[in-house]
Amino acid sequence: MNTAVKLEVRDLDLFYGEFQALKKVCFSLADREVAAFIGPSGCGKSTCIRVLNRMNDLIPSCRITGTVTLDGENIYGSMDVTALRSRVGMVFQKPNPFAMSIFDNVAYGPRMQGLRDKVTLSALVEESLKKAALWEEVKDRLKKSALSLSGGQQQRLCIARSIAMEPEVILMDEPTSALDPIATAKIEELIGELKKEYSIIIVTHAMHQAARVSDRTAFFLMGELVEWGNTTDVFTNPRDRRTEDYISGRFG
Amino acid sequence: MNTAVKLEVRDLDLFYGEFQALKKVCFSLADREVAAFIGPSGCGKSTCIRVLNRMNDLIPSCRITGTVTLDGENIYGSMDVTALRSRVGMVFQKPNPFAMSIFDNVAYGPRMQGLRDKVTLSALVEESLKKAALWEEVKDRLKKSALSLSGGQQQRLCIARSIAMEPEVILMDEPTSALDPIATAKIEELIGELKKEYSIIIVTHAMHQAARVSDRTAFFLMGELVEWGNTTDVFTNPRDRRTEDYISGRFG
Amino acid sequence: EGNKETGQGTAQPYTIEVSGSTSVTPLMELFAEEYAKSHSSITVNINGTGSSDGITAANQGTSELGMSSRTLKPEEKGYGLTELIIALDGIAVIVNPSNPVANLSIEQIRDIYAGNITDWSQAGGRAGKIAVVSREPGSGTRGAFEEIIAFKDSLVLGATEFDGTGAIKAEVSRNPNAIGYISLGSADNSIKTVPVENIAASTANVINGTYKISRPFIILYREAKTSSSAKQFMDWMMSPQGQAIAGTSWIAVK
Amino acid sequence: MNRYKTDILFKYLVRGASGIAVVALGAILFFVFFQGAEPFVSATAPGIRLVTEQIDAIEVNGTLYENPSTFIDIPRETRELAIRFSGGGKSRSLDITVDSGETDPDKQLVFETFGSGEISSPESYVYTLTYPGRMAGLEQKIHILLPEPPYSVFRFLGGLDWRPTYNKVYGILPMILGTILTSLGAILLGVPIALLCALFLAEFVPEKPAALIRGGIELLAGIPSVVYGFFGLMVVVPAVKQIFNVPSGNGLLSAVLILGIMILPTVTSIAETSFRAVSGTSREASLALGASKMQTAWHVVLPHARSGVITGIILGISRAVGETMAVILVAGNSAQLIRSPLDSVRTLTATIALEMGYAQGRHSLMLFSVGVVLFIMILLLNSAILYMRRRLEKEAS
Amino acid sequence: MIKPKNIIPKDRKNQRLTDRVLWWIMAGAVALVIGVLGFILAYIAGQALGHLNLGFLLGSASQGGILPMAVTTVYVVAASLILALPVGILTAVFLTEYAGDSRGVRILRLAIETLAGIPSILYGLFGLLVFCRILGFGQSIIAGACTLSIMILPVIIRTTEEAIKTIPDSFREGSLSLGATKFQTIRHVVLPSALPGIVTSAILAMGRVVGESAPVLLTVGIAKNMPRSIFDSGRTLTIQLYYLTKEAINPEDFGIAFATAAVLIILVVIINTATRIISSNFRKKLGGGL
Ligand SMILES: Nc1ncnc2c1ncn2[C@@H]1O[C@H](COP(=O)(O)OP(=O)(O)OP(=O)(O)O)[C@@H](O)[C@H]1O
Ligand SMILES: Nc1ncnc2c1ncn2[C@@H]1O[C@H](COP(=O)(O)OP(=O)(O)OP(=O)(O)O)[C@@H](O)[C@H]1O
Ligand SMILES: [Mg+2]
Ligand SMILES: [Mg+2]
Ligand SMILES: O=P([O-])([O-])[O-]
Repeated sequence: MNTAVKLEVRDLDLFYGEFQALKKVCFSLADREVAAFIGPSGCGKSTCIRVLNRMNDLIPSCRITGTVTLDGENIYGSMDVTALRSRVGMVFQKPNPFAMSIFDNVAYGPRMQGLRDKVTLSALVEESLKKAALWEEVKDRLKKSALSLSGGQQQRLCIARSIAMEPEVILMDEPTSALDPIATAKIEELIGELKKEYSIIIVTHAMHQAARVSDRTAFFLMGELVEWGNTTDVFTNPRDRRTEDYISGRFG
Repeated sequence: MNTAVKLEVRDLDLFYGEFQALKKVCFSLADREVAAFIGPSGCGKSTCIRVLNRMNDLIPSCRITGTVTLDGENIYGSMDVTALRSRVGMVFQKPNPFAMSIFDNVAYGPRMQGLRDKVTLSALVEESLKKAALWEEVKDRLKKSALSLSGGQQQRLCIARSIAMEPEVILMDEPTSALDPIATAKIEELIGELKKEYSIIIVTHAMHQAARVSDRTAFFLMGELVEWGNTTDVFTNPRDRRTEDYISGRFG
Repeated sequence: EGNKETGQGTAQPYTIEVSGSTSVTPLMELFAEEYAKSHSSITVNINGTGSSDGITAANQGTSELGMSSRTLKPEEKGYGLTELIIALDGIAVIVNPSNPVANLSIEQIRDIYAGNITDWSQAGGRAGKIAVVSREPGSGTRGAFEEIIAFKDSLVLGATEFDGTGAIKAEVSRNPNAIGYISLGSADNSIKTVPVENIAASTANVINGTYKISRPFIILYREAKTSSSAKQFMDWMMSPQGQAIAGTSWIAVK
Repeated sequence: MNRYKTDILFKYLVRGASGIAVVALGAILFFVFFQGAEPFVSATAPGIRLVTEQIDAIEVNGTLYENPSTFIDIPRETRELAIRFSGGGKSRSLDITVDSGETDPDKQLVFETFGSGEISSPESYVYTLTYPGRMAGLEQKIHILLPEPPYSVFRFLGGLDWRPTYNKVYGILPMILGTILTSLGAILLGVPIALLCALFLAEFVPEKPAALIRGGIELLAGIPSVVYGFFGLMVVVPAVKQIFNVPSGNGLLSAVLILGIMILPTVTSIAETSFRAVSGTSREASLALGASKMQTAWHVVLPHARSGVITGIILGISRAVGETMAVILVAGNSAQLIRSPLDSVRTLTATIALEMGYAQGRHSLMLFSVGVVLFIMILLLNSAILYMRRRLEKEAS
Repeated sequence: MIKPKNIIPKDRKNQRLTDRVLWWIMAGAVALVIGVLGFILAYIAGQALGHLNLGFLLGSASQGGILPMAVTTVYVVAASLILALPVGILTAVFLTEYAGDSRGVRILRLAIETLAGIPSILYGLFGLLVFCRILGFGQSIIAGACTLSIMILPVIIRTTEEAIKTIPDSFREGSLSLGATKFQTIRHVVLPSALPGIVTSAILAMGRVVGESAPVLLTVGIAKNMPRSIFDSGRTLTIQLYYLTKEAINPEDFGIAFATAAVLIILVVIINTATRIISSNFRKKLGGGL
């Protein structure tokens, strides 16, 4: 495991209007590390990862205090938000490919950055689809609509789309909750592959998944980061009783 | 535990158009017994309980074969469907109170049967709300809209509404999945109370819940009833390897 | 005979539906207004929809009385309707009050409407493209006008066509280069009537036969199906009192 | 009545209502089509008809009619007419041969004897014999009406002349083109502006002001079209006349401007609704890939909403093609093939509304035929666009 | 191995410039639309101001007033709604709650789809032929109302259907699972919840009738008298405006035309506001139920 700090969150408070959704959250993620966020519904997991690529900018009522740094640079400072987002990719709960061809989906990000060259684009798309373990399944129908893919394939397509930007961090918000067990297994495997190159944060409801894929686990409860540590420690030997209760199924 | 058979399902096959959603399902439920249906998403749990009060009649493409008997009488025979539904009540995943007052919600069923007498109705409503452990919380605002209640209260209202019909069986389709832990605990407690008078079938995703509240457990997988037996047996000593895999979190 | 009404003695309300020519409409409105003063139970409902419509309505019985500003066509003659000429009317050629043109010959009018003359300078006005304004096909006024200036169905392309006397008047009053034609009875000082062949368009000249462009105003009805109220109304129109009204802006026939 | 009976009764009630709806809606197509087809399948009358004026009695091929005031119908196959009539104290006779092989209607009758009468042909398919000698209006007249044969559909659709009154020529090509040009112009003018406006409102204007503007635009979508026509006649027509120095401002350009303005609110509000309906997740996905808001709007929101945009355009076209009164007020209404955008034009709808009150006989039926053409145009247009939309949707799923 | 970092252009200046230019073009379009439409409203309002008085509102046509036209309009609107609403609503109930996918249902849907899009003047032709001529009503309020009621039928059916469709199935299931019959479910659960939506649809239809002109001209006629019954012909406000526009000559006429236009616009504002209030309440109410 690499120990260079990639992403650091300090004293993060977040408010939706009057409602405080995150309370003094602190953690830091190293390069090429996978962190899992767990916690009951509404505890602030999604909110927390959306802070990391400033998706919460879209919600007018949302205010934050505290600092978030990427490679030591404050992302809420002078950093251009589109530049940030091409460094910090995101994969959503429900696969959300654009209603375009498979190729165009993957090529979308680079194109928006101004990459027009066909040959380079093709190579990039192929490469990304390969990394997302989707190339073999779609290579003959790159011109087909992305919506014709199955749910699991769509989700891998979304991952490929993200990879095509060569992000440094990939955020995934319950990426498998809409998928069947087989597709879920494929994605989990893929995450195992991806962490060789990227830092990853994955939000999940399934404790087993967190235990299987992550190096670090964060347990949120009502906006608080109750527990943060090595996954094995959190699951076998939690410091906080609430974590233990949650993991053993006493609530949630 | 009472051993008189209340509800019996024999060789139930169910098709949505071409797709077979239930395959040769057989089980029987005794009076005043609680059964839990578990299984991964899409395995047919909801479909199966909707057969029991003929809610599947609403889906034009749905065909069934096999028999379902209530107290020995075939419910798909000459039995009037509205009569059946007043004997087999149902509570849904998302609380669905009508946009009327709390009182009117509970009084709805009896009124539709022709009960007009105010005094009797009031008594019935009070009684039902008491059984649903909601009376104390709402007795001062029976005329208020049911939509002003919290999610957990709404779900208990739906249970009260069901109880007001004095059903013999109550079907509950994931009644707590939209609720927070505290409301969930209340409903679980309530089920413990209700089983003194009614047969209950509860569909749930939460294995803990199944283990806590039920006498019998059914495990469905892709339309098949893989395992059916005493809850303790199913959880501690499943007959089928797939059940074991599911319960131990190896998939789903 | 389907007569639901009674005479004026009993005050049972009755509505006489009249529809047809927009040129006859102003006269009919005057009639109705005056008639209502002495016959409060009778309402005359006037729909100025066009001569052909009036004839059709009378034929099909959808209106009790039809108004036409032209003689019936052969085809319409065969409907077996009774015709009552209630007045005569001239057709005035009109231009914008600011237009200096002082006279037009029938020939010139024909040329303007056929598109052979396109500029006012060719017709004794100041230079400017002529905006030809005409009624729509089927109009009684247009029919009579075309018949009188010996010009049939060959209106210059590009003319502005409007339905109704009022619309023509309004268009000409708004546009300094426009020429149009309307019922003489509807002419007023918002527009200027142009003398034709040096004869001013006036009722007097129509009566003495020097102003040639004229046509009858006709009421059509089906004898057997007409109520006595409607008949009384028509009798009143033809009475000295009614004809005096017709004589104000039109030409009385009695 | 018990609740089960009510239940069943209600079922029949809603079925009955739906039946009425089908019948009512179907009747429209049936009646309009039925009338509209008539000029093309049957002649105006089975045979020759006579109409007389100031004639007391008339004998046609041996049959006597006294004081005739309605049509005298001659059997279809009759080729020789021997007519004897009296009136005003005189008796006259008239012999006519019908040459049904002759195509020019003005030459179809050969008059063998017609006494002192004068033959005129006031309009196509009509001969009038006038016997002078009495004061005008009391002259004896016999009108001979020839049946007009079924009209050719091609002459109707492809004809350049619309001269319904005397010549009985019914060519509607100029009106078809008029309708196409005015609508096309309105669409080219209105749709791009409306789409830009809608996209901006949906993507860049904060919710509060956007709601306000949206309210205003919806209001304008509901304003009666006559009000737009009124505005056009008051403001647009004089402005066009002034700016281009033409005899009359009524014409294609004014019509296009007014229709363009009229479809703005319709297209804007539908397009905006569909832009807003594009799922937030697509928008988020694009932003999360580092695209700017503008790029997201153009490359994700716009294409994802195309089905709604197409609906908006269809409605815009329908409104433009179907608009009647506003167009009448500003278009000039001359049934000509235009040569310049300032020329007077007439649309199909205007033809119907202008002439319905004045039309009679076949002319009136022809207006129904114009209605049928209008209906078919709209239908073709809608199905073409719907087909396009369906293909887009298929591609997308 | 490709390194996207090296191939993806990093310079965003061009992009920012394009974004800005597009922003201004689009903002310009909005300004244009608001400007043009605002100008129309302001122009009409400005010119109408001096003429909107009681004499105008309550006078007869010969006094330059619009009372008979307003009354005719009310008659036409009321009669068309009375005719169309029951059929429309029941048909919508049939389509949403009862209809399967039989041939008849497909024909009905096709008819509604087709007729929703055809120009209103075709309804006028139909009404003229069937109601005025064949059924012998002549040009009259009743003929117009029959015609317009058919014209708004697709509008009512579609909007009511939409309203009924927004009622979640969970309400129906809740009611049925309590042993209520289908009619009871519709009567006590579906229709009350859909009511605001249905009212909205009625108001929309009303707006359509108020603003309609061509079919009204053909079927109701243009008689300026105060109608005595629905069998009389009459002139609606839009037709009055059409004639005033066409025939206005002196400033007085223009004033009256502007004032009539203003009255029509005010009517539309009232109708829109009512629709808005009702449907937003509807949404709130349902929002609570979901
Ligand atoms: N846009 C918003 N405006 C106001 N409150 C919000 C908004 N989004 C989320 N919240 C609130 O913030 C809290 C945290 O929400 P969040 O979506 O982060 O939870 P979560 O842990 O992702 O839950 P889940 O497991 O259901 O996805 C919740 O109480 C939620 O109601
Ligand atoms: N109306 C329907 N028409 C066709 N297929 C259906 C229909 N309803 C359900 N199905 C299919 O039947 C299968 C069983 O569905 P069911 O809703 O019973 O699953 P479930 O076990 O309740 O799942 P969940 O836990 O997600 O509620 C699924 O594959 C589903 O896609
Ligand atoms: Mg979340
Ligand atoms: Mg389910
Ligand atoms: O309206 P007209 O008198 O011209 O038929």
